[in-house]
Amino acid sequence: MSEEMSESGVVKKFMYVNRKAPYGTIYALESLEVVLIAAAFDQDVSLAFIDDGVYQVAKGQDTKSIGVKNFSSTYRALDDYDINKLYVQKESMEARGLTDKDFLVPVEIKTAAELSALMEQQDVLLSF
Amino acid sequence: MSEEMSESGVVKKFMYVNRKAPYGTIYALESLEVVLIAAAFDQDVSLAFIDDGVYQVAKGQDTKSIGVKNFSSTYRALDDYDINKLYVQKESMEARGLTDKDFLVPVEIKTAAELSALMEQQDVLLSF
Amino acid sequence: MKFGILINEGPYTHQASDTAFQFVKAALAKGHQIQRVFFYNDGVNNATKLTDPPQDDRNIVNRWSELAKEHKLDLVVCVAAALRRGIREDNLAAGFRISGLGQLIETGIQADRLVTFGD
Amino acid sequence: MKFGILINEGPYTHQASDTAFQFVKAALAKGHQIQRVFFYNDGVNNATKLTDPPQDDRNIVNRWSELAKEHKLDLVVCVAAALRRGIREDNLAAGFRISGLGQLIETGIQADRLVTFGD
Amino acid sequence: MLHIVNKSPFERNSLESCLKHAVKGSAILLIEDGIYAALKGTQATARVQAAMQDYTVYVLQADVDARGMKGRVLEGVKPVDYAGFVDLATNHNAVQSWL
Amino acid sequence: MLHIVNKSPFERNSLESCLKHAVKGSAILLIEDGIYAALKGTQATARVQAAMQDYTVYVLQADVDARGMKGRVLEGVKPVDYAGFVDLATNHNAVQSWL
Repeated sequence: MSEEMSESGVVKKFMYVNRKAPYGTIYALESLEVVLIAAAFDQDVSLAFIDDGVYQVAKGQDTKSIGVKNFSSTYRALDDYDINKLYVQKESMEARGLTDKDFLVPVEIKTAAELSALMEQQDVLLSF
Repeated sequence: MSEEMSESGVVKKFMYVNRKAPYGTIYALESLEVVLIAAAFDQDVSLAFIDDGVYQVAKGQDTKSIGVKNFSSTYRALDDYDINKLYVQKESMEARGLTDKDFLVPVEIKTAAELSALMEQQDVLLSF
Repeated sequence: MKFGILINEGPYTHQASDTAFQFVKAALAKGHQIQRVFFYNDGVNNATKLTDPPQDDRNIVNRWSELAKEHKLDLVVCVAAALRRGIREDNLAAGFRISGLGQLIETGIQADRLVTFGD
Repeated sequence: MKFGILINEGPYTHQASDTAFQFVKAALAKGHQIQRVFFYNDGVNNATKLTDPPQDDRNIVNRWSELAKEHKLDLVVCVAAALRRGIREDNLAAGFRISGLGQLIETGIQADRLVTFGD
Repeated sequence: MLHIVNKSPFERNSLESCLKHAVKGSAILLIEDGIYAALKGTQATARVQAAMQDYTVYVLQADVDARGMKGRVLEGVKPVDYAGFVDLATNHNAVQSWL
Repeated sequence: MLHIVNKSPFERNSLESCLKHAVKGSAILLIEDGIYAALKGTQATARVQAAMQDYTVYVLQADVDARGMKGRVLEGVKPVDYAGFVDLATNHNAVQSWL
């Protein structure tokens, strides 16, 4: 399959739009699972964290007491797969009293306008 | 079971709190299915329609084109089961541009404050 | 005190079943009774024995089955909601039973408190 | 034009699968191709053959199976999401197949448009 | 780009988020419970009317009818059927669902 | 009565609806994604602080910790564990979940 991709040489821009908080629902985790697979396909991948999605990459997550798997360290592994375009939406971050020091991975802070411009360039948008 | 109920003679106040629009999700339908069963138990049953829940009892629903079952006529059957305490929250109705003429069954319009007072008297609150 | 529990969402997708599980464990630890745990809406999906999550994650279905065995919990799956979603005796996990919505009303009547966990 | 379809919610509980179905039918009627329908998150629950809704309601699972047969649709259920929720070959409805997430990425690459239906 | 919103503006922030991120000239399609944003005389009406300066707003008529809201759709919001939905997805280079 | 809210105030209207319908003196417990309402320095903070004049607000600490929000909980919001959650349900005559 990936051979076919290489042969065809198609490289599309994929953006994963994450708007939901972690743990309350599974979307953050299952979105991340798609991203990890996407890494094998040599596409142009970026992740946008908007609204409550910014909480997905918040530092210090400790799920021991809720008895649910803590998957936040997986975001740190993304860089090993050359996935390093992680965008946090500025207004969403600020509305939640967060700053660029509060994230567990390096992220770029983008205003809504900047992120809109990036979204416009995408071929495929995946939102969970 | 209902014999046991009669013997014990327990009558509790059950309120069904409906806050979601119909068809987008199944909660309105499956809440109604509980209410129909509840009718057999000789309990004190009331239904509150709050927020988008007020849309559940809106007139003129026609689901032909979405290919989903139209269950709105079932609200009309409630009266046959002696379930006739249907409360529509006034502020929710007004925020949606609806009036007391827009409902498919007779409902009482209650302010948030009035409904709060009724809620306080309940033994069991079921929300879907 | 006798608690009735209503779970309206399926496993993994929403935290409802996880929170309910922790609540039930804590209530039992305090010596309370669990009159019944009723599974409704997508909650019926907590009862499939075919679930097989990744090794490093909790198995929500087994956890309920085990707690039910240990404490003789009555785990009831609504038959109408279950049929709509493909849960039957064929794929029902240990410790669960399928029954009618009357069991939910009965829980409302018999339990001192009904606590609902959903979306 | 080639459409890829992603369905992220289960049958009945959310309208996602219904809307996607109407979209796919309309696209086919216009002569478009459906490159693949991919079921993810609770969407995998659309693929259980054990579903048995009331007589007067639509059968969402059968509807997909029949449309797949008629138009040779490729209905793919994500294996990881399916195992988590108890969907396996044992209870898989006709016309669906279980495969990896790579099939979703492939759809993103090969289809001209990917349209997502969810909660 | 085609933006799709399927949630009520009274219940969730998805329409609001869409409006913050859709560039001028985009198309916005309201489906499922999203159709409640397309109606006259509600607390969301002014917001949507303002948005119509910058965007073309469509509504899936089937979902309007299902919910009994026929005849309440705001002037200027364009009704489409499922075939029209397909055309919208065809005529825009990408589709973003605000889930 | 004990009111339970499990959704983020930024995403849904459930906290707002709860605050409109809970009578003075009620207890409100924030769980799951509802805990984001209990935090300092957010756009929801003022609303919740005002509500604390009329209600006792509790937060499930396990859900705060899970989300990495330890140390951000507003002063005056009372943390509880699952046992404390059980006690709240025991000590109030009924429980309403704002789903």
